Order: sequence, then structure tokens, then C-alpha cells
Amino acid sequence: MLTYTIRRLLIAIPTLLFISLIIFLVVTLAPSDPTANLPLSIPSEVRAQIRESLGLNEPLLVRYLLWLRQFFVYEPLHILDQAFGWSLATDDMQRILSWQTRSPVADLIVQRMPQTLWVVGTSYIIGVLIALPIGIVSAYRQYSWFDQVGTFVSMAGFSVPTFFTGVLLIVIFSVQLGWFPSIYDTTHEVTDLASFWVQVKQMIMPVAVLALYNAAQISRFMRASMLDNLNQDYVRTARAKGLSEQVVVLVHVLRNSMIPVVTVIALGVPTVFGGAIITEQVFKVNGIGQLLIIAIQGGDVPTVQTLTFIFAVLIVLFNLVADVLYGLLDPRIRYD
Amino acid sequence: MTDMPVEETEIIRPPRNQWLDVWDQFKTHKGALMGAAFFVFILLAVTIGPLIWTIDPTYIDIRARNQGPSLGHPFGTDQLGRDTLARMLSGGQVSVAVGVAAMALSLVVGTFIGVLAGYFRRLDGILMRLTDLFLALPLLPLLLVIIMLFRDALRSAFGPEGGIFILIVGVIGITSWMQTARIVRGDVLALKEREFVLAARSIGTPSHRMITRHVLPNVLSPIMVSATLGIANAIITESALSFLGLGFPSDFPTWGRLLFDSTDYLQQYPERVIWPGLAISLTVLSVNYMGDGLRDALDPRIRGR
Amino acid sequence: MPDGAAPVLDVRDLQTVFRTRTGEVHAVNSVSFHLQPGELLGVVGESGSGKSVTMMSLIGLLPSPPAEVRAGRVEFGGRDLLKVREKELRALRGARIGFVFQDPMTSLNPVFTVGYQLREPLRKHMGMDKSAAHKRAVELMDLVGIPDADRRLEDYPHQFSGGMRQRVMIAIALACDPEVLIADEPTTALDVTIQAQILELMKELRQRLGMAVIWITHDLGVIAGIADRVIVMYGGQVVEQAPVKELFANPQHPYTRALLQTVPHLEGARAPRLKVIEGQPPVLSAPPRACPFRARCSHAFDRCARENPARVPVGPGHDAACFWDAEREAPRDV
Amino acid sequence: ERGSDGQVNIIYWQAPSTMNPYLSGGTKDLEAASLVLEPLARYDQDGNMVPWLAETIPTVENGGVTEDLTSITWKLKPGLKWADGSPVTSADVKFSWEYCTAEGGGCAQSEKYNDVVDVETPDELTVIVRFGVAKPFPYGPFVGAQAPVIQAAQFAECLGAKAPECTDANFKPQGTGPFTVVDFRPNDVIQLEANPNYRDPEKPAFASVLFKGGGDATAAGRSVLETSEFDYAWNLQLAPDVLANMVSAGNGKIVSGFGTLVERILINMTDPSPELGDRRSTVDTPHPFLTDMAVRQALSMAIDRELLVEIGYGDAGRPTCNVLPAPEIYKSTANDGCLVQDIERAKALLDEAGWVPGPDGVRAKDGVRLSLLYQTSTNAVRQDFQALIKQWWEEIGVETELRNIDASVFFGGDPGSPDTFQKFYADVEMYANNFDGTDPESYMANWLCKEIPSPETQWQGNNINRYCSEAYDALVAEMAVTGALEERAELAKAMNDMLMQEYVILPLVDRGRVSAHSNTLGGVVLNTWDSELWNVADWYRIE
Amino acid sequence: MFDAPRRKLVEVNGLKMYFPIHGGILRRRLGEVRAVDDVSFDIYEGETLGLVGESGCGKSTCGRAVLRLYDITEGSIRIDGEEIGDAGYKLLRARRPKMQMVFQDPQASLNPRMTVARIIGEPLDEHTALSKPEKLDRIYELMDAVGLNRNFANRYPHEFSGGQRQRIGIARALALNPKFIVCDEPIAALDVSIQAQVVNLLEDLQSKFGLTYLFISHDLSMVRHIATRVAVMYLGKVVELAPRDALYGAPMHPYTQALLSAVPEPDPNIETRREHIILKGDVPSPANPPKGCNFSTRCPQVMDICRQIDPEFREVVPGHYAACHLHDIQQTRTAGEPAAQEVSPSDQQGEVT
Ligand SMILES: Nc1ncnc2c1ncn2[C@@H]1O[C@H](COP(=O)(O)OP(=O)(O)OP(=O)(O)O)[C@@H](O)[C@H]1O
Ligand SMILES: Nc1ncnc2c1ncn2[C@@H]1O[C@H](COP(=O)(O)OP(=O)(O)OP(=O)(O)O)[C@@H](O)[C@H]1O
Ligand SMILES: [Mg+2]
Ligand SMILES: [Mg+2]
Ligand code: NI
Repeated sequence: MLTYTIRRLLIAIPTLLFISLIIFLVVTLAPSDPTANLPLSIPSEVRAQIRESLGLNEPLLVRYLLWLRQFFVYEPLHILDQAFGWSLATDDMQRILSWQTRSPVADLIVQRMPQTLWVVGTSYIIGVLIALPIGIVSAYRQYSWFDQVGTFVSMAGFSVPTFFTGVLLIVIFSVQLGWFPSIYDTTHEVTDLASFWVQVKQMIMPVAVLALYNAAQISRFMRASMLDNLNQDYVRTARAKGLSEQVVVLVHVLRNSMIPVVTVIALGVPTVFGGAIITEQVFKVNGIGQLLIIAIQGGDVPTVQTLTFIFAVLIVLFNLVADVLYGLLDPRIRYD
Repeated sequence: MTDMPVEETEIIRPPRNQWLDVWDQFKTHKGALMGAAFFVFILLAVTIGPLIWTIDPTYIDIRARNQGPSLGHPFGTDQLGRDTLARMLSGGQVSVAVGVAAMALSLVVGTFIGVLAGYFRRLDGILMRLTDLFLALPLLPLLLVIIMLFRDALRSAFGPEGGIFILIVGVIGITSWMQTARIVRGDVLALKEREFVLAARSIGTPSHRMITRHVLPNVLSPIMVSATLGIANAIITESALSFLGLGFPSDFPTWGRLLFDSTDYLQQYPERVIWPGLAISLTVLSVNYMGDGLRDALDPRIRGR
Repeated sequence: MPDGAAPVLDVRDLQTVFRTRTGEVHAVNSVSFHLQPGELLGVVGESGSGKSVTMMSLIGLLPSPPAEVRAGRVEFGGRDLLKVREKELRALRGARIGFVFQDPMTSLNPVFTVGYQLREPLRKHMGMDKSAAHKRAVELMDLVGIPDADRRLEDYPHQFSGGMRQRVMIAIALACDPEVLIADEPTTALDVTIQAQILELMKELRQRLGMAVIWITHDLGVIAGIADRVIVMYGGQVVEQAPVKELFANPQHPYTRALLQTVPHLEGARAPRLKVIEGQPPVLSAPPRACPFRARCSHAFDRCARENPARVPVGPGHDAACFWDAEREAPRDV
Repeated sequence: ERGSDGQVNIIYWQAPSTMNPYLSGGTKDLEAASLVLEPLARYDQDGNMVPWLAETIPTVENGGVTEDLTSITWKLKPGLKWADGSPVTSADVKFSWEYCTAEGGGCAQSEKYNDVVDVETPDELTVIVRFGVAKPFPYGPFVGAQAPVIQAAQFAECLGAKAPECTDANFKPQGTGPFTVVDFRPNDVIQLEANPNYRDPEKPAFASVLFKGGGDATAAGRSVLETSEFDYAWNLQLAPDVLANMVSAGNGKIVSGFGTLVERILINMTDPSPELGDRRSTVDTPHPFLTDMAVRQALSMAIDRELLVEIGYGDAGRPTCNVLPAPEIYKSTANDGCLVQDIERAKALLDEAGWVPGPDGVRAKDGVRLSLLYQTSTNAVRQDFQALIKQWWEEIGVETELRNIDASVFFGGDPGSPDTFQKFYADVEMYANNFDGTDPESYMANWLCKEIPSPETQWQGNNINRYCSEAYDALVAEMAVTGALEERAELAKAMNDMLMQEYVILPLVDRGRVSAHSNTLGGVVLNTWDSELWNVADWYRIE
Repeated sequence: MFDAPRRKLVEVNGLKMYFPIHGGILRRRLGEVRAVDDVSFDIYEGETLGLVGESGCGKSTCGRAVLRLYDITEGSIRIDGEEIGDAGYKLLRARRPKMQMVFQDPQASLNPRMTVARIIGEPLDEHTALSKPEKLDRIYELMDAVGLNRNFANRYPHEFSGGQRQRIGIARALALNPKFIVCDEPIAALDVSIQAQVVNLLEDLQSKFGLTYLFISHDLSMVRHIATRVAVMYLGKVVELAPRDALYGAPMHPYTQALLSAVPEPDPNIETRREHIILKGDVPSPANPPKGCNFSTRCPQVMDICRQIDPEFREVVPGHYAACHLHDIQQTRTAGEPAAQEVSPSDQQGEVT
């Protein structure tokens, strides 16, 4: 298992380097411009000056290598410095700066993490918690009305675009009923029960939209996986032992069915960080997704590049996590 | 060699096509049947519809703007007085075309890669690396960037609408083939171990015929299922792109675009959101149900051969 | 085993159908048999003849839907198993009736340790605590001849070979000292040398524990070596029933006879050509109104197509369901 | 009384990315910064200059500006303090200049300091700005939201290439304004609190500000007008009926004001056909038919500007026939004929000029068809405009193909992209432009012959429509040496009229700013010449 | 053996087929599964060589390797005098018609999406240039030969019973008039009552077309019925090879003895008195075979030498080969007397054939 993990990590290095190059090329070659959003009243000489100060005049390769060094050497040092009060990083080790805000990209990401984790994370967890029982019951009572309804709801869940459901919820619950705020307050701090309640209220709608979407997908997986296992011979064995139906389904079948589902859930985690862009946009949860969109719109190459690469790392990482989980959960699998 | 020629159980039946069996099973899945019916309805509406409902979707009748449903405009008009029904029909044409074309592209790429990787051991490693690589690419940013990169080259080559159509179809296709490739590869790997492939090899069937004759027909069912999901996925992706301002230009109606444009009017003219919203959701839903039914119908275990 | 003793299990007119999309499948039709205490009843018959379905019907193991036990009585311990509630049935399963299935590779849950699966019935039926169950599990593993039991209990099924897994299955079935053990083709998936090990084990266990066993197989050789009495199934019915020696020496049903002739032997003269039973097994889409074997029977005559023969005694403890009297080479008059 | 009114919530649907206006020219950033940083003088809602950190506005009359127009002397108000309590001195003012003009800093406002050769600080409160040339309008440096005064002590280490690295300073600059930054989250939210050292002890009335960014105009408007989550929403560029519907909820009001922003169609005087390769859209290749004034005039006449306003902007726009619509003294009335659409006359005009309709309804002359490519940036209102105008133009027999380009590319100025507005690879294009402050001199200088973009200048240059006239150049030169306001106004009007009457620019809409504030927020005075938040110190809560 | 100059149709020498095992951090080749490890045998024209052994011992691999369905690791295979062990794709394709295969699972070996006619016609498509009607004629001819009703030509495999499917597979193998057919457990998946049908068919075809079979099976009784000579495999190696009666009558290798004794005899009278040799333990993994003799871990007669030295596969008595140290000893000490007696039944061979 360990060697397997190490091997996968080793393979991941060239993959990630290659991905970073692709991302770099694609992002850099895109004809967008960091000065495009400035008012037209700013003359072109000034724009040229600004571009130069952003390092846009360097050759492509130099910029790529610089970025690599910044990402893999300078940033970690700076982050260690910040965390432990060391001073490993010297002054000439420039961090990756966003073109728009002129601040380190890492700081931006750290700043946006809480709301993304809160909203999107919660919705993912809730989605999973809803999905599992639905999937289990749907499979156990295949073709029953519960299954039919569950199938319909989950299909509808990913058939309706989130920007549509989001706006609909806002109009109903914020504008008409006034129950929940339409704009997420990222500065809100939970200190007591009342403020916790405020937090819950502002999370309800985005979480609901996303959870529905996530639950829809995962419940389908759960159902399929349960169905696969319900017909297995060992289920018959368990019944022949005189175990109650509950134990048979919730212990024997579920444990086996969870193996592929857990990996699906793990694989879905990277999307927690990036996939909720539209929902973040609709509810003004200024999280990672919104950061990315703004950076793309503003031609902020370092931010786009870094974020995209982090997503790639997460995807690769959680792929690995999923595989390792698979190995841990399923004793038959031995990686070596 | 004195087998009884015809036994009781072997009542001579006319040769029965596989697909008839599939259809028989498919018919028993009510959801799938309804889905298929609705999808056919949508297809007919967007292809034949514009011939019947002949109002030009781009015609501006400024006096008739923001009208509710009426006889002249059954779905009402938009803020420039364009007929919503006509725009829905021509928008549907684009959306469905995008869905079908993107699905076709991703299927072709996915199947090609999947079959090659599964069939030729030597290519497997590198092709699967490639697939993993694509899977590891964060799609949305890349989508956005690719659209910016190539939009204009294609526009000049294929005209303003053709260009963006090709681009969107291309982008959605190129970024969604990986699942198909993986599934197909898995199936091909399993298939390769099946004895009839070995039998064909023992006959000396060359690889290309092996693939077309034995492998492809047998991976058809996962491909078909992928196909339905692919259509749904492409339609949704196109509308999401529209939402992020990257889809078709706004003078070019698609369902996604119409939906996005009308969300601002949700309160005043809710029907304007309802039409494209319903169209997208129902189409995707119907296609999903179709896929579900197809999956069951194509699974011999369920079909009970 | 004196015929007079009360049977532990008495099955009368069992009828099971499956409702499928294409219609009903009458898998078991009016099956009757009994099991004496301590005896080993062999069940033979070709694939699809309803052996497994019969046994699973007894203790409600068939998935319902599509299966439905239409009629019959299954008397066990003084009650009709088809009438008792699911809960009571569960209390019987694994405790008083043990079950061993054909495929040891898939019949054990791959994600639980062997120990866990072995302790499960102990804790459920005997109310043992964990340590007691563990001790008993070790005993059982020793009993079925798996060395180093203490350690191996913590292993997962995939770490066992096929033969050992089947031993584990047997251990699970024996865990609560059942009165009846039903073994559904327990050695079919195994190699001959391993099969020999299991058969040997079975003989030994029977001597030590003395339970009654139903042993399903389609290998006549296995039956010959292990069974006391045999029932032969065909097309969802029991067509012949006899003590093992009697059956092999004096088969009465044409199917049994044909079956015995089609198999090649390891010893003795080598037949230049194998006998064949032409044709195919019947389709079970309707309740039988005629002899299911008539299409393949060389003796079939008009009555066979009109009437489904009942089992009639043809010798001591021997009955067969056929209108043809093999001894007399003439139709039987019943 | 300071801090008595609690918190005010402001929403900008474009989120500020920095608080340092020198590092970003974006309006959102400038306005956010204006809560904290202040210039020596500002424009009020009417475009008049008012002293802010300075005692008075220096003029030639009061001796603040030398007769030769090469230097200006500012006097700071005495007793000014930074939020941290340290005194504001002339050194800070001088430093602000040094900061923006430092080598390698990429200052977005460096144009404000054009021609400044030196800034002298004879004493703590006096600042003398010296120009290299005569400056008839010497109010560039340290005036308006673009060029505020920053604290020397805080930014001393941040000169030039180091500027971007001073994240702390850029996000939390020390200021003299009514509020100071507590927490700045780039592209998200800013929390501010009242500046304890603000010069007016009574102000600001609010103890804190929550400044939220991001989203879209609809959501911002909704949050003020419908759900009352916010008190002030900026720049609600929404369809008029949508806005009207929101207002009808009764929670807030719309405020609007007009500045110099004009949505216009530029006519390409050069030939953009792709066959020309390198020479397309350069002065070497005159346009095949747009050089005919009759065509240009007909195009203008065919447009119903009133309707465009109604569809696209409602109260936030008014039809205009001038490219220089404001301030009042510069506004010409000579061209107002264009306000009325006249399709018939447009057709007649084309007929007269010999453009006759072909079988497909498209006019042509000598084999040249009136077929246009009409491009603009991607934006819902602009696309509606395109659709309408296309229909009108086709009515008079001009075939029109529409194209829209993502704003970041269109305005991106990337010399490698074929789709920038400077390259103008189209026959006509549409966008909006304005100028900072109230003085149109540099704005009108855009149409100098030498400003024509070309491959040689990397397509830099502001004369986008490639108009070239000696007479016009002469007027620009004259304005550069004219000091008196009235004369300057006459010159500017003359230039405007020249452009209008040659129909090289078709102004469409004078676009105003529309913002909204809740009914409980008092003191809002919309200012289009400076930051909208210019008087935030005077805002208060209405109970 | 004596009356006819028998020609060796298939000669296999030192055949090895290893499947690599990859692993470790860099996915390097860690070892190999020695599925077939140095196997040599000949098959005479017109005979049936039975190949028996336990599951996983490499029977199928051996059969497939002989037909070069795998790229073999080492060894030489001559079919009809022609070396194909290292033949390239072209040559191999040209030789395919001569050698064919019948597979274990009649369901899995037929493409479910092809009609019977297409399945049987596939080899004709590949190797002949027959016109359509000619091809159809040939297909009908083949269907007749295997006892399939011509009406079935347009049906799909799932519409047939197991025995019928196996007939389709046999018809396909016959299509090109092969000389040599590898039957890889052709009856294992069939019901007892159907097995006999297929075996009889195979026998009939053999006598009709003069076919040569390599008949792989784990059913020792059936092999006894059909085979002329029998090879016993254990863990990748052939441990004993002898004419049928010699092998069943007097098995030399302890494994063969155990195997034979383990087969239950369908006769209670014999079965109850038969001695069963119960082997201990399980078959070792072919990836990690024991040192010395492969059977040394389970052999009831194991000696020290068995754990050290892999016994040579030798002709112990004429026509009877075995790989066992027991026979080394016999050879050296008792000059093979008892063996010679036991083997005598092999002489019958000549009479039967
Ligand atoms: N779930 C089911 N649905 C429909 N028919 C079924 C089902 N299970 C079994 N049958 C049918 O019941 C009949 C008897 O099956 P059963 O499994 O008892 O045969 P068997 O004698 O055990 O055969 P084998 O030797 O192959 O195990 C068969 O015809 C089979 O097709
Ligand atoms: N493609 C392969 N890759 C790796 N190992 C293989 C492969 N094919 C077979 N083996 C291994 O080679 C060994 C021999 O397999 P083979 O299928 O020849 O056995 P067999 O004697 O035919 O068994 P059975 O009676 O079960 O068919 C087994 O251990 C198997 O796991
Ligand atoms: Mg069974
Ligand atoms: Mg095999
Ligand atoms: Ni024979």
C-alpha cells in the first residue's frame, strides 16, 4: 500500500509538471489583457507601462520557469515563515502576485477558503447524507414508488441548471418571503447562537441548491452499487445465517456497496473547490470559484494559473485518495 | 449425430434482431418511453417547428415588446419585441444540435481512445495517462480560455455562428470524452478476454476487423448509454457557459442564452424564464430517462435472455 | 436408519413459481421428500431441474418477488415452515438448519474477516459474547481442519484458497449445531483433489456430529460415495427416490437410467461410445400436465403425454414417477 | 455626531481589488479608495472644483497659478492628520507624485502627472508643482479621485518595482478620509470604521462601513431596492423596466446623474478588408464607401436615439448628438437635428449620392455594396442596440453583419489580437468613452492625425476612427495655449461640431450613472465628476 | 503405434509461457506467473491427446500457446513440420486454417451480436474467396456436419441451448478443414446429459475428417473415454504422459495417482471400497513455485531430493513419460522391473487405434 502510494505520487510529479505547462501555455496565450478593465480614459502608454511592471514583457519560458520556482520553492517558504514565524524566505524571493490586487495569490486563496469550505463543503456533506439513504432505499425497493420518485427527483436534480434554481430560490425566499438574505456575508463571524442562526440562514439557499445537485448524482451511484451487491451470493449466505434483513442490508450489502461510492465521493471533493462556481456567483459567496471567475475576466494570469494548477493538484491528489481508500476499504485489493 | 432436428423447446421462430429485444425491454420502462417520446417531440419541434411557425426569431417589433402570451405570440415577446416561441424553436435547434454534436464528438473520441487503449496493450499506458491528464485538467477555466483562444480563428473560417458552434461543440466534446474512454476501455479489456475474441484471433482475423466486427458491436451498449448522458451534459454545459457569458453571442438564441437573459425578468415576466428553463430541464430529464431505460434494456441480465 | 423413525424434515407437494416478465416459471412442482435424522440425502438432477430452488424454498431464502411458494407443507420440528413468520424462520436459519452454497468464492462477504462471519450466527442465535464466540469459532475452524485457527480468523476470505473457503462455509453452517445441513453443490466449483478433501471432511463430521444432511450435486460419483439415499429431480419434480445402492443397481426412471449410462467411468471397460440423452430439458412455463421427460424418453407412450405420473413404490424404500415398468418392459398399471 | 448612526452597507457589483488607486485605474477601486484617501481638490456634483485637503483652489487670479501657466501652488489646510494621528505635510503630497512617477511602478494614474518636472515643498503646508510646459489646465496632479495624497511614511519602501509587494499598504492605506480600513478582502469585501482623526469631529455619522463587492447589477439592485440588505448600490446598469420594477417595491430610490460618458458608433475611415493583409485599417487604404459623407449621414439619420435610450437605459441615459456632451459650457446645440429618426430622408440622401438598391435590397454604386461589419463588446444592452440598429440600417438598404467580442479582448489592447477596438477590423464599432474631470482638452486631442493607430505604433493611439483633418489639428493646437475658460469652451465646441457634422462619430446615448440608495440613507449626492462616494462623510441614517 | 507409420503432427519442445507480474514503486517487472513451464510433447496425426490437471495448472494457456494465440516466452512449436513458435503475424495467419480451437464456454465463445451464419462464416470470410452462395452452401454443409438444423442459420447464439452453442463453435472450428483442433474443456460448461452429445460429435468428426485433437479437460473419466494418450499437468509442468490405459491402469507419478483416486466413481459399490489418496494443502501459486519438484509440497511420498532438485521429464518405460524422483530410484535400483510390468497394458494401444 505504501509503495503503491509512493509510486502514484512519483507518477503524479511529471503529470503535474506537464499539466502546469499546459495550463500555463493556455492561460498565457489567451488573448486577454490585465489592463482591459481599466477605463478607456487611461492612455495606452500608461497601459504599456502597467503591463511592463507586471512582467508581461519577459519571454514565455522565463515566465514559466519563474512561476514554477515561485510555486514550488518560494511560496512554500513564505508559507512556512508565516506559519512558524521563521524567516526562510529572503527578500528577493518574490511571491506569486495577483495582477489585479497586487497581493500574493496564496493569501487570496487562504482568505476565500472559509466560505468555500463552509458553503460548498456543507452542501457536499448534506448532499451525501441525503443521497445515501435515498440510494439504499431505492435499490432495496427497486421499482417501488419510492424508487420512482427518488429517480425522478435525482434526475431532475441534475437536469435543472443551478443558476436557474438559485435565482428562483432568491426570488421566492429573499424577495417575496424575505426569509433569507440574498447576498452572502463573508465577514460574518459565528460567536453565539444568534450569529450562528444568521450563518445558517445565509447558508440555507446556496447549500440547498448545491446539495440537491450533489445528492442527485451520488444517490444514483449508491443505488446502482447497492443493486449490484444485492444479487451477490454472499447476501444469500447472510440470509441463510438467519440474520435480520436490517443486518443483511445495512451491514453486509452496505459495506460492500460503499466501496465504489466512497471513491466516487472522494473524487467529487475537488469539485467542491471549483465546481460550485455558478452557485457562488448566484449567491455572491465570494469563494474560490468566484476568485477564479474574476481572475479570468480580469486577465489575471498568475491567479488563474495558480488556482487552476491547485485544482489540478487536488484532482490528482483525490484520485489517489480515492484509489487508496478503495484499497483500504476492500481487503481484496492489494496494491504493490 | 442424431440430434432431433426440432425439439419442443425449439419452435422455429423467425430470426429476431437483437434490437427488437432491446426495444421490447425498453418499452416496459415507462419513464424511458415517455422520455423518448418527449425527446422525439422536441426534435420534431425544433426541426419542423420553424417551418410551421414562420416568424423570424430576430425580427424586432419594438411596439410589441414585453408582451405576455397571446394568439399572435403564444409564448409572448421579449424586451425588443421578438417572438419568444420563434426564439425558443431556433434556440432549441442550436441547443439540441450542440447536445447531439458534442455528444457525437465526445463519443467518437472516447470510443476511439478507449478501444485503442483497451485493445492494444502497448498503447494502453500512454492513452490512459492522457486520459488521466485530461481528467486532471480543471475544465472550466480551460474551457473559458480555449473559447477565447480559438473563437476568432474559427469565426473567420466558418462564419460567426458556425464558428462558435464548432468551438462550443468542440470544447464540450473534447472535455467530456474521458468517461466514455474509460468505460469503453474497461469493457474492451474484459471483452478481449472473452473467448469469442480469442476465437476470432485463432481464425486469424486481423486487428482492425477484430475491432469493427467483434469489439465495437459489443461495447455499443455502454456507448449508447454514454451517448444519452452526453447529450444531457452538453446541453447543460452550454447553458452554463451562457451563464458565465461565454456561450453563443447574445444575438444568437439558445435555450441557455434565453434562460440567462430572462433571469433578470424573473419577477416581471416569469414565463420568459419558465419556457427555456422547462425546455432545458425536460429535455435533459427525458434524455436521462432514456439513458436509464437503455441501460436496463441493453443489460442482458435484466433483459433476461 | 430405520424407516420408522420420524423424519426431521418432511416436505409435501412443494410448489414454487417465479414470476418473470415473460411469464411464470414453474421451477418446483409438487415436490415431496423427507429427511431422516442422521441420514445423508443426495439430490441429483441436471442443471435447472429445480434442486436449488426447492431447498431455498424450504427456508424462505428465495427473493420474493419474483419467487412465490404457491403450495406445500414443510414440516420441521413439528411446524410448517411455510406458515411461520419471517422472524421465526430467521431464528431457524443458521441455527437449526445450516446452508452451504456452491461457490465458495462468492458466498463469503469479501469485506468482513472470516472470524466476523463465523461469529455472526453464534452471537445471533446462541447469544454468545464476543470472546465466547471467538472461542467457538476457533473450535469450528479446527473442526473443519483449518490449521492455525486463531490467526486465520482475522484473515479475509480472499486470503483463503477455494477449498479452505468452502471449509469456512461449512464451519459457518455448522456453527450452531444444526439438525439439518443443506449443502447446495458444495464441491462443484472445486478441483477433484480438493473435492476429495471436502468429501472426506464431510464423512468425518457426520460421524462426529450426526446431523442430517441434504447434499445437492449433479455428480453421480459424489452421490455414490457419500449419500445414504438419493432423490432424482427432473423438470422441477422428483422423479425417483431410493437408497443409494438400490438406485445405482436398479434405476427405475428412464431419466435416471439414461443418466447413469451417459457418464463415463474411470474403471472397468471403456464403452466405445457414450449413451446420450437426446433433446433438451423442458421449459417450465406452465404447470406440468404430462411427464416432463416424455420428449426425451425412449419408452414414452401416449399416456405419458396425457398425464403426469405420480411417484409409485417400485421396491423397498424405492419409488419412481414413471408409467413404464422397466422390469416388465411394459406400461405400469397404476 | 460621529459614529452615531451605526453601519452603512454599500454594494458594488464589481468588487474592488485594491485600495491603492495608483495601482489600479478601475472605477470600483478608485471609489473604494475614496472612502479613505483624499486629494487636494475635488469636483462637486456640478463639475465645479472644490478645495478638499487644500485651503483654496489656486488660480491665476488668486496668484496660485503663475502667469506663464507653468506652476501651481497649493496650500494645505492646517492641522490635518492621518488616521494614525501623524500630521499631513507637504512632503506627503510630494511623495505621492514621486510614488506615481517612480521607475517600474506601473502607476495607473501617471498621466495625471504628465509634464510635472518638480514638486517643491517650501514649508510643511505649501506645495508647488512645476510643469515643463505651459499648462492652461494645471489641475491634473492631486485633484480628483484618481490622484489622492498618500502617506509618505507608509509607502516610503514601496517605490517603483516594489509597489505591488507592499500588500499591507495597498490594502490598508493610511488616509485622511472619513473612514479607515479595518479589513480588506480583495475582490470581496471591505470593512471600514470611522476615522478617529477625521478633520470634522462631527463626521462621519456612520461608525462603520461594510463595502461588499461582486455579483451582478441585478443582484445589487435587488439587495438595496427589494430586500433592503444594503443601503447603497452602485452603477445599476439594468434594463429600465427591470429597474422600475425594483423601485416599485418601495424600499429605496434611484439617483442618477450625467457626465461625459457617451455611447457612440465610430465609423472606420479606412478599409478593414482582410485581403489587405498588413495594411488593413491603416490610413493607406481609404474605406470604399464610408468615406462618402452621404452614407455616414444616412447611417446617422436612420437611428432612433430616443428609442435606444428607452430600451437600453431609461432614466440612466439621454439621447445625444454630441461626443462632448458636458460640462454645460462645452455642450454644443448645433447638431440636435440627429435626435429625430428620419428613414425617408436617409434613403433620399443615399439615392442622391447614387447608391441605388440592388435586387436584394442592398444599395450599391459602381459595384460597391453597402455592406457593413458592426462590432462591439459583449454586453446585453449593446447587443440589443446592435439588433435594433441593424434593422434600421437594413431598412435604408445597408446590409449589416453583427459581431460582438468579449470585453476583455475588445478593450484589451493586445497587439496580437485582431479584435481590439484599436485595430478596428470592422466597418463600424460601438462603445462608450468619457474623460476624467471636467477639462476636455486631452479628450478632444484624441482625433489628431498623429493619434491614428497603425502597425508602426503597435496600434497605440486614440484616433480610433482614423479621422484626419488639418483644420481639426489646428484647433487642438490652439486650445493647448489658451487659458481663458470661455475661449477654451468655444474651441472645444468647434471641434465637437466638426466631428459631428462630418458624421465620423455617431453619438447615440449620453449615459448617466444610476445608483440606488435605501430610503433610510440620507445625504447621498450623486457625483459623476468624481467618486460617487465623495461626500460619504455627510451621509447619515434617516430613522 | 506399430501398425502404422505414425506422423507427428504437432511437436512441442520446451514450451514456456510466462506472464509478467509488475509491481513495486516503478511498476517494474517483479516476476512472472509460470503458467506453462518447459513443456514438451508430441501429438500424432489422428490421435487425441488428453491434457488433464487441476484448475490453474496451465492447461488453457498451454493449449492457446500451442496455437500461438499468445506470444510464447520460449520453446518451439512445429505443426505439420513447420515451426510456428516464432512465426510472424503473416505466416501465422496463413497457417491458421490448419489449426483451430473449440472453447470451454459455448456462451462466451460466440459473439452475441452475430448470427450463426456469420459466426460460422467468419473463418471463410477471412481465408477464402468464396462467393456468397458458395459460402452459404459451405455453412449449411458445416451445420449439417455438426447436426444443426439449417433453419437456425439466422438465429443469434442466445437462442440456443448450451449443447447447440457448442456445436456452433465446433462448426466454426471445422470451417477451414483444419488438421488439428485444440478443444479447451469443450464440455466443462455443459450439463452431464449434454456432454455425451458433444463428445460423441467430436469423436464422429474425428473419424470422418481424420482430425487430431488436443483435448483439455479436468474430467478424468471423460478424458479416459476420448483420449488416445493423456498428459497430466501440475503447476505449469507436464508431470506424466502416457497412453491412456497405461496412465489409468498404472499411474507412475504420485500426483496422477492422487488425482485418479480423487475422482469419485458413479457406482456406490466401487466408490465405497475405493482408496482415496487425500492430498494435504492447496496448489502453490505458479508465480512462486516451490523449489525442486513442484509437487513436493503436497506429495505423500515426498523425499528430500524432491525439495532440492526438479525431476527430469523422462521416458520411464517406452511411451510412458514421468517427472518424478521415485522413478529415478526405481530406474537405478530395480532397473524398472515393476514399472515395466505395470506399463504392459500400453500395448493395447496399438490394437485399439
Ligand atoms: N430468480 C429466478 N427467476 C426466474 N427463474 C428462476 C430464478 N431462479 C431460478 N429460476 C428457474 O428455476 C429453475 C430451477 O432452478 P434451480 O436453480 O433450482 O436449478 P438447479 O437444479 O439448482 O440447477 P443447477 O444445477 O444449475 O444449480 C430453472 O429453470 C431456473 O431457470
Ligand atoms: N493473461 C494472463 N496473465 C497473467 N496470468 C495468467 C494469464 N492467463 C493465465 N494466467 C495464469 O496462468 C495460470 C494458468 O492458467 P490457465 O488458464 O492456463 O489454467 P487452466 O489450467 O486452464 O485452469 P482452468 O481449469 O481453471 O481453466 C493461472 O495461474 C493463471 O492465473
Ligand atoms: Mg443450483
Ligand atoms: Mg482453462
Ligand atoms: Ni467413443
